Amino acid sequence: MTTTIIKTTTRLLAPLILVFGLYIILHGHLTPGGGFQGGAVVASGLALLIVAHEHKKVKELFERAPLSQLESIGALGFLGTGLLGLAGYTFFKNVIANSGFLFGGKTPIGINPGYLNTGGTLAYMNIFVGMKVLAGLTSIILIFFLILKEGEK
Amino acid sequence: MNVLTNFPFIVVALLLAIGFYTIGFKKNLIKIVIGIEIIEGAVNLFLVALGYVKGAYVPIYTLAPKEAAEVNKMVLPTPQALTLTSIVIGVAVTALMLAFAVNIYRHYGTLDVRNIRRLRG
Amino acid sequence: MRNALGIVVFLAFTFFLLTAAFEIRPFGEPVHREMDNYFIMHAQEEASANNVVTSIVFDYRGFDTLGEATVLFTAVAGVLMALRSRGVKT
Amino acid sequence: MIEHLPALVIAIPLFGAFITPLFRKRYNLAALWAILISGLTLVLVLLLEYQVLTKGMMIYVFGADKPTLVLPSGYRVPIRIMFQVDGIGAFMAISAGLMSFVGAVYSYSHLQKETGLEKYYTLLLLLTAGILGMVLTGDLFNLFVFLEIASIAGSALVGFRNYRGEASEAGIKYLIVSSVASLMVLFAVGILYGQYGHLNLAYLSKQITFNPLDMIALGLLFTSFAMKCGSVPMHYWVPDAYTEVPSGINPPLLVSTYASLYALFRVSFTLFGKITIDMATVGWIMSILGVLTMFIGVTMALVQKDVKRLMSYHAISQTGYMLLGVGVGLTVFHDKQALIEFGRTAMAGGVFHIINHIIYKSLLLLTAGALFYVTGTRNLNEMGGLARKMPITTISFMVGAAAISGIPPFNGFASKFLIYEAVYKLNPLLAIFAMVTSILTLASFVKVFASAFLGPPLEKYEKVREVPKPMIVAMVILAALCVLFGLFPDFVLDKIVYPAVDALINFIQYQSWGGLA
Repeated sequence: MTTTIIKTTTRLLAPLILVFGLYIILHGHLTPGGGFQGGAVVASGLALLIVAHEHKKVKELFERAPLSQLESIGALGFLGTGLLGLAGYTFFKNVIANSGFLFGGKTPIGINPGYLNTGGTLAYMNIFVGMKVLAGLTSIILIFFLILKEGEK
Repeated sequence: MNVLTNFPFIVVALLLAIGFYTIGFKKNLIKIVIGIEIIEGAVNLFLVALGYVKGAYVPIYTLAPKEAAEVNKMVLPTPQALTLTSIVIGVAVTALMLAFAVNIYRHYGTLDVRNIRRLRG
Repeated sequence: MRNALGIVVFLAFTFFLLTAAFEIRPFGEPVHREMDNYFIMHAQEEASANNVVTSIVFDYRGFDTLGEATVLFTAVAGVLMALRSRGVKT
Repeated sequence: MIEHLPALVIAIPLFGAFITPLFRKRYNLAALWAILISGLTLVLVLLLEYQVLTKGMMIYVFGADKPTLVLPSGYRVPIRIMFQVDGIGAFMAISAGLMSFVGAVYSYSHLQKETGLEKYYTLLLLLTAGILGMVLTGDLFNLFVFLEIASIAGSALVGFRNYRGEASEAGIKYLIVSSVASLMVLFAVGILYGQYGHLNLAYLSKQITFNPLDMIALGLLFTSFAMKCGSVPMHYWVPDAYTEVPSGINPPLLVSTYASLYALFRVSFTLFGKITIDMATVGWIMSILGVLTMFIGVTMALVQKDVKRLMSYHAISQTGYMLLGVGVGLTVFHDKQALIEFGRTAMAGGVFHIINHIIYKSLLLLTAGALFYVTGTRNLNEMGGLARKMPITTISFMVGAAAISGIPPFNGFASKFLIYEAVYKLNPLLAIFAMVTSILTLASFVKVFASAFLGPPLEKYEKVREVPKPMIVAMVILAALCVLFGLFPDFVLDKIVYPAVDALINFIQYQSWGGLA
């Protein structure tokens, strides 16, 4: 699968896909998408990188990548954002919305062009879930890839 | 009867039937996994179809057309959220099943369920 | 014999599913939408999000999403465990 | 803080599970962490049960301003996910907390030789969280999500020994069965949502009427949960899964099976209470299914050579008792007189049997794991003369075997006696079947005892010694519980079983809690 065509296309496309994925994660509370979808897009970009490189190089690239830590941190962050609500309200209460904190701006009611600084915990959760999903899906793809290559040898 | 109005639901029922046929009568493990995926897709389609409202808009306020803000002019958002959840769950289940299939292939050298039944009786 | 029984069960089940598809309310005309209307009306004010679906996923039904993230976490742990290289310490 | 208890019961094991992979190769630390977290969960669950018993049903609405604010101001339908913890939910939660603690303690030394243990403990904690979520939730879609967590974690653990082909095979079998079952649950949830536009269990149960679609949803839910709890004719995954799973996971896996049984009871008593209260057919189906399950399970068990497989078939047959006991209660649900006279007793027997069976079957499977630990085989014909070498394991096994065969004064007798007595009043034939099953169970365990522990000491087991301390501790805890529950059944019945049964019977109370109109 590591022909020149695929390599060149990957070099062109992979950065675009990764940036697009990050955009979807960040704008989850304004446009279609969110943490899961954006994380999946980023993971597909990384999958492209995995498929387009040789076995040895992939091992070098991803051996050090802290995927499992990233996944744990994403999950813990998500849980922690939910637990913030225990301070006075309940689990999963959106405490940051309309509080003036980062992402805590007020949303105008009705149709509007969409402001990034809104959403409260939603935006944080999107980021954490995006992190978790990209790490999780990438590690699944990676391990299947490595197994496949070992089988061919 | 209402074959035409309920067309999406009938498609769902047929897809479910195809999925069950695949699980019940196919002998290859990968095909069984595909059967489960078909059922998964059918159920997701069912959930999304439940949320559809005729002539309504996407439930997002960013730069929406003017009519969308009127009463009952957005499709139901809950089924979409449920479908999102169920899709992710489906991915997780498939990944684990394929991992088991890889292990089974390594040990028995085949994916035919008739040849790998060591656990019987 | 076994196969014939299987086919009978399968056909009965298909019939059952088709009955459900015919019996259900007409496509595109939901009857009860109190819960969904609440989300559409209050998402901007309570969750301060333009995207109603995201507000449901992470706020109103946020606990489901925690479960969903956990499912993915479980599956990743399961796959990595199933495909680990050596089973027993040597 | 006490009003946040239902949320913390889920959050603590999840937190523990998310931390565990960070331990990487330090397996002992991971094991200690898992023991700590599951112990903490057990404490929280006991507190929860205490709260429920003293203050009545607990409500927790996720994301609301106050935990008990079911209805937002000026709105007459519940819109958020909520936990609705009543007697039976708390009862199942205790079993889950207890068994995952015991499993974690046992695994500490049982799995010294394996790798990948940080994933193993992660999955153990996730399995616990999944079961707890299933039994506490009051929302149908949430039930599906936690059902999936429990079944994915369970099947991944069944395939833990990835160097054995049989383990992967059992794992994929379990995963296929449970994913088909949970997809059917999701389909039924979709049907109910399409009809009524809601997902809240209590609210839906008030809306349900006697129309064809509701009956289809009932059929789908009943079948899928019956499939997941190992009832005949979809029982074949049970022996495979229980046999191949590492013994330390057997206790939580048993509870996860019975969490599906709980869901079955919840569906037939609460969600469809308005239908089943007029219709004895559902109860009859459940009772007949119970009798078939117990009889087929025990006959299959008689011919087994593999010690864990034999016990797994007994697990199927014991599930039959629970179905029979509660099924009898459901059959007479419409008849107030009969319900008070024997229906409630039968249900108490069935529900009591859940926790009794979880305790003694876990004990038996743990002793089987101990036998495997020292001998390296599960074949009964290759064992023998181990009684002298392993006195504590032997005594634990005897306690467990006596309990499963219904010999007084152990806990199996207490619940089985209630079932016989009450079932006899409905239909003597069913009671006779139940007693015959019990006798066959005794015969089968006498065989195991004779071939594994008695007989001349074999030469190859000269050097065998008693298993390490953590395993002994786990077994002794369970054996002590067997004896205690058997000696003081009235205390347990009054404190936790009857509240659970009443929670099932009074579904009106479940529906109307928290201001639901």
